[in-house]
Amino acid sequence: MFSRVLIANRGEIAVRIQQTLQAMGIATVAVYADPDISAPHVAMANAAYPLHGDSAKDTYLNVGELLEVARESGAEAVHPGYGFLSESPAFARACAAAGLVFIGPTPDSMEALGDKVRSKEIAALAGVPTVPSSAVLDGVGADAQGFVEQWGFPLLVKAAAGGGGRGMRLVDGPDQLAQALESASREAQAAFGDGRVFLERYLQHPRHIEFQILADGRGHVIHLLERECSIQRRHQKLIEETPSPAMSPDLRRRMGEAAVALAKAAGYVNAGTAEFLLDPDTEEFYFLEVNARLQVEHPVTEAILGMDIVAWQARIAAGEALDIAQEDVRSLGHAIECRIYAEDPYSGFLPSTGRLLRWRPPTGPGLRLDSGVDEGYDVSSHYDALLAKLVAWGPDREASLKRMEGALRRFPVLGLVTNVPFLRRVVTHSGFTTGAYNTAFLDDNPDLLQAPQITEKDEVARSLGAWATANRTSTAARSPSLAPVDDGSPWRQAGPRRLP
Amino acid sequence: MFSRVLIANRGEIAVRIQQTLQAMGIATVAVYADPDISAPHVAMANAAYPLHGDSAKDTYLNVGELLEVARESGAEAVHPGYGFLSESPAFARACAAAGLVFIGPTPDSMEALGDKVRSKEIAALAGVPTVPSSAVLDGVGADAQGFVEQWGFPLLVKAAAGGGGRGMRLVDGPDQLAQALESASREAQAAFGDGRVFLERYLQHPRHIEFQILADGRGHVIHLLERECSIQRRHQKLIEETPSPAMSPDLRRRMGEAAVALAKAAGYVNAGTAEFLLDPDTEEFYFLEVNARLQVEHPVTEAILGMDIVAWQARIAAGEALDIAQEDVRSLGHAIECRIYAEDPYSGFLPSTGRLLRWRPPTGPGLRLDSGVDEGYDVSSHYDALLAKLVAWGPDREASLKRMEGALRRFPVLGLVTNVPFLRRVVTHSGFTTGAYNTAFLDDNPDLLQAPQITEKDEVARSLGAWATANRTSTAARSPSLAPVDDGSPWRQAGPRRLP
Amino acid sequence: MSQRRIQPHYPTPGPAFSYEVSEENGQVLVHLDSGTVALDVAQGDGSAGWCRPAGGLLLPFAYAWVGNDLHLWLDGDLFIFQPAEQRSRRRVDASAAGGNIASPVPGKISKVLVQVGDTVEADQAVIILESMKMEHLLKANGAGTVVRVLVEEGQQVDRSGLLVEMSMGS
Amino acid sequence: MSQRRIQPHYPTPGPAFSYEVSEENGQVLVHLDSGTVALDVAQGDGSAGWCRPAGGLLLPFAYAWVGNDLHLWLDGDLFIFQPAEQRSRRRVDASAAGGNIASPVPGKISKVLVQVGDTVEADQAVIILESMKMEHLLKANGAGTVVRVLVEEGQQVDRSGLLVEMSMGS
Repeated sequence: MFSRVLIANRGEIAVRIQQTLQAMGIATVAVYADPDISAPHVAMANAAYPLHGDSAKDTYLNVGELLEVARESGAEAVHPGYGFLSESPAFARACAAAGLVFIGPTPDSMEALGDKVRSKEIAALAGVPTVPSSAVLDGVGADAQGFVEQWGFPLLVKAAAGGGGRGMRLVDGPDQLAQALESASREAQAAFGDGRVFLERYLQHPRHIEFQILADGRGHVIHLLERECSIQRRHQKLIEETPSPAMSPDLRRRMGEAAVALAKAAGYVNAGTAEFLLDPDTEEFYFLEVNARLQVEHPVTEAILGMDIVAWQARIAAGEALDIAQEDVRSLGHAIECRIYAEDPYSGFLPSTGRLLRWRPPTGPGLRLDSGVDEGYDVSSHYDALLAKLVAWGPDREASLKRMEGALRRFPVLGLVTNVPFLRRVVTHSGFTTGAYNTAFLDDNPDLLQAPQITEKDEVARSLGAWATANRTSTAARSPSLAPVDDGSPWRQAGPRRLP
Repeated sequence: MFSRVLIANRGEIAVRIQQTLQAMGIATVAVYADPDISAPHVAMANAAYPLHGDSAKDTYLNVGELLEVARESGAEAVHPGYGFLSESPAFARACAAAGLVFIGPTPDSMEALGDKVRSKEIAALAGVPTVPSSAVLDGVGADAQGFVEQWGFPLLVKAAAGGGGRGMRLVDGPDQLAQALESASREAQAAFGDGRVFLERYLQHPRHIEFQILADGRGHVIHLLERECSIQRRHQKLIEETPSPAMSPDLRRRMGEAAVALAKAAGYVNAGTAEFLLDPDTEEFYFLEVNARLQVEHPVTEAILGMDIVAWQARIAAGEALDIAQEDVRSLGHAIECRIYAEDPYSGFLPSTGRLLRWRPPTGPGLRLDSGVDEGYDVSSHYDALLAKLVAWGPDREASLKRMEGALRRFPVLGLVTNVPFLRRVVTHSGFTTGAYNTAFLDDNPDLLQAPQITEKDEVARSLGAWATANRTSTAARSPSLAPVDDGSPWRQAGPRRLP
Repeated sequence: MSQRRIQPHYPTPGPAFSYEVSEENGQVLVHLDSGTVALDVAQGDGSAGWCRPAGGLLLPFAYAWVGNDLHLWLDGDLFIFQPAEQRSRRRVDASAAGGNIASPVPGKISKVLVQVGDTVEADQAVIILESMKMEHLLKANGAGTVVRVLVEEGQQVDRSGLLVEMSMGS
Repeated sequence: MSQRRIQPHYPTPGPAFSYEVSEENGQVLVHLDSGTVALDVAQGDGSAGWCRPAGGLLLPFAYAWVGNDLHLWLDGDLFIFQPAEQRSRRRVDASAAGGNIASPVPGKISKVLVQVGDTVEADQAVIILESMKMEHLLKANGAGTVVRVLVEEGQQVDRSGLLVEMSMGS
């Protein structure tokens, strides 16, 4: 096993990876850009090196500096986390060239699965259904008739060369098609310098289901069951759970086999995730893409399996065999993850910045928090708005949801706006608790995007707000960390001690 | 199931019980004495009632007031936690008489197992070995020859009527016996008004092993495997783990069967624990006592089984059947618990009081904290010094110990002295990590009770202490909760940003 | 205690209200325009504790000041109040006046979608702002004409920084 | 920065030491009697961060003041420092002088084991104190004679309260 590993990342995932590595007896090397100098992922590291520059490109994306830190620190391996360079075949190759083990898939399999056309070819090779799509059309006016005759409307026009919603048009009927092709192609040309588009069948209310894969370098591949990730906002996942409420044992077996077949066909090594769209009514599923890295939502899988996926990533990268058979993968209970973002759900999920004046995560049975921040931390606009991930495990779905509700309710955050109260509204919403939801959940429940209606609690809040404002001067003198300890008075109260 | 339950307790266990009850949709009613008015167990409750008085006797032990609160709040059941009234048959009977369900064993079985002589009789009936002991001797000069001839020395003289080390004498050889009998009898008379003593075989280096029991009201009894509790100070447990490093599958089966037999013989209902002393060399074990209540260390069992013992307590009390067969009790991995006490291990475990100016529990994979305090809480001398329990789970013993080590290292507590640094020294001590320890661990390793020797870290501490003192005036102006957020400067540093 | 006014700002902006606070028999009495609320308040370390409205459930709370804004966490929900005075001062501030476009968060200008003299409709996208690795559309409050564009693409901007000056009315 | 003195109090009481603090090239230089320590110090919210001695590992820290005592948490360990001045003042304080018995924590007197005029040996138990639901033996520092007993059984005592006055020497 490695004795020293560089974590080329920041935030909660850099903390979480180091926790596992340090528990394996591996020394960790952190890197940081200026605003992160006193971030938790740095303070917990065994060694830390600054990255110089104002942008991510100069710092966490700077391959040259990262390799220099690895060399200087004596690291033998690099864990890229997620985001940043985690899916860069060039970085993986540069690590190898520098004699460093890249804790992740091979550059070749990363490349094969990162390319839209090639990954669909691999899926076809593996016999895995993909969302039906046309061949690449050569720009404006191309003849799309064959595809339309076979699949009908609605359909999507999509850019061949890129993603993120650019060059994408939803087409409801034949009269919109010509204009959509023209407009999508123009946008794709502007965005990616490549105007080629293709047509794809549009699934109206799919569920987003993914399967966690583990593959060692010796051809043994297993899946670690599914994660349900249909609760999304702005095409980003917000809440994940496992098992999926939509899954039957037979469907789970079929989708799991498809994920494993795909990984085998791509010669995939290490941890990865096969993403699918599922039509819950027909139980038809379609391959979407492979995320060739650790995923944000991996803790829900760890919670129901009692496994440590990051430990397996390190072991596989160090050449160890994956000594778990598929039939030994047995889950216990149910787990749900909520992503805590510094953002305001009631203003279009606009991010929020400021100092965390209070950050008191709930603790207790069945709870896990993976956090990149601490009380006193300054949330800046430089990086992702993901502050932490709260995971609740329970013996069944109802218990884990109830635990999550309680944990979100007992999680005071002050100093900036987060989505914690919003998340509680979602996990207690009947559309979610019944389990019958899909990726259109927030579109179908626009009430959730409005601030809650006036309630009795609002009057208490107004009263307390008035009380706190009236007391402000005297309160300001009582900073908990500066006020002398008042031994004689273990508590202060303005209320009665008698029953009301 | 109940809709409202009174928790007749305080501190971490009152928090932990409410977490489960609230997750079951049950409203919780807390009680508090004056110093606890803003304690976490009160702030999280759905309703809270004050108990009036200066002593525990007037408050948390006040049966009349507690029953009055139950009546007034509309509670249908009472959970007593541990300590306080949890093992009081009189309280259990008073609850029943008031029409309240007592979440715990029946008063009769509590009484039977609380009595030393009767619990040994029950054990004998159940065929469970007890530590060999003589009959009760009638005071000074009694003839102890028969017992001595059979079992030899060393032996213990013990008071028949009480415990806690009073009226107890260790006798190494025949010449000390007469005086020990006289002195023990005198002390027992003074302490309990009852000078009767008996002799007991003295196990020199036993391990303290206990088995968790669950029994429903329909005669179904199972055990939830063992907990190893040999790391003790002042006859109180400090660190617990499961599985026990001393356990073979056969021994586990035999001890588990003994625990179940005992519970059945006593007609026991609800959760309880059978405690044993084990001679690890001979694998002989002896029944010690039954704790007829929830135990402090129950979370390690929950961690390896994925079960919620408090939920089962409530279900059994509500009349539900225990639908788990013994063969379905299968554990996963290893768990360890460290008790966080406000005490100084280097001054004879003297308690420490003061305000928690910093209390930042570690979070992350495999960690659980059950806590009765929060940052800003005043730790007073009124109650038990147990602040919280930190539990680490891992796929194997080494992993859970390593996680515990890392978690204890990442747990800053300021404002008073706790045993957190000491616990880290214990869990990394070779005498502990090898697993070959027993109840004499701290006696056998007196180095652990001395403050650590001067290290390189001490010089860094002296330097930082000097630096902080020099900066005190300017630092005092920077209270995190009061200082205006400085948007332009997300971090402050006095160090270089260049590599050293 | 003299009569003062504060204004709910989050999650739902609301009208300013007057209050007076007094204590009686150990209870906090808050006199609002709508009536008097009686609260038991137990405060721990100076900025957190629990309260209980007469006849109601116990609710934990914590609060902190961000400048003159009061951030109040109450039983899982965040409320922000502003002094009513400050609020009205802000109203006449150039950056928030009329239909001008200000930056709600610090960030970088990804794209300026309008030019001086352009007429825009209500809800028309005017600026794309990048913050926290996400793009955010800043839209016009109403129909109007672009009078001045104060930023260019790639430029860093602060929170509340004025980006586009508008003359409103179509 | 003027020269000052502090004294290690916990976990191991040690002699007071002098220090001077300066900064050079962004490093903190602490000049101790034993030599100069160069530290990189990164401080976050004003009382926590990490430091790195030259050539050493990175160590997280946090600190707080309890009166004039500095509580310093460093990479999992607690250190307490006192101003050297205060320390010497305490030394002449009646409650800590000679062999007098003071209460190390607040608590209740369970048992007084000596009477005025008793001679006691070093380490002989003098008082049983109950605090946090546990009994603690308070022992004589050395041989001597009991001059005054200031408490009775059942009495509540504060931290540092003088309990028994002793005249030392056998």
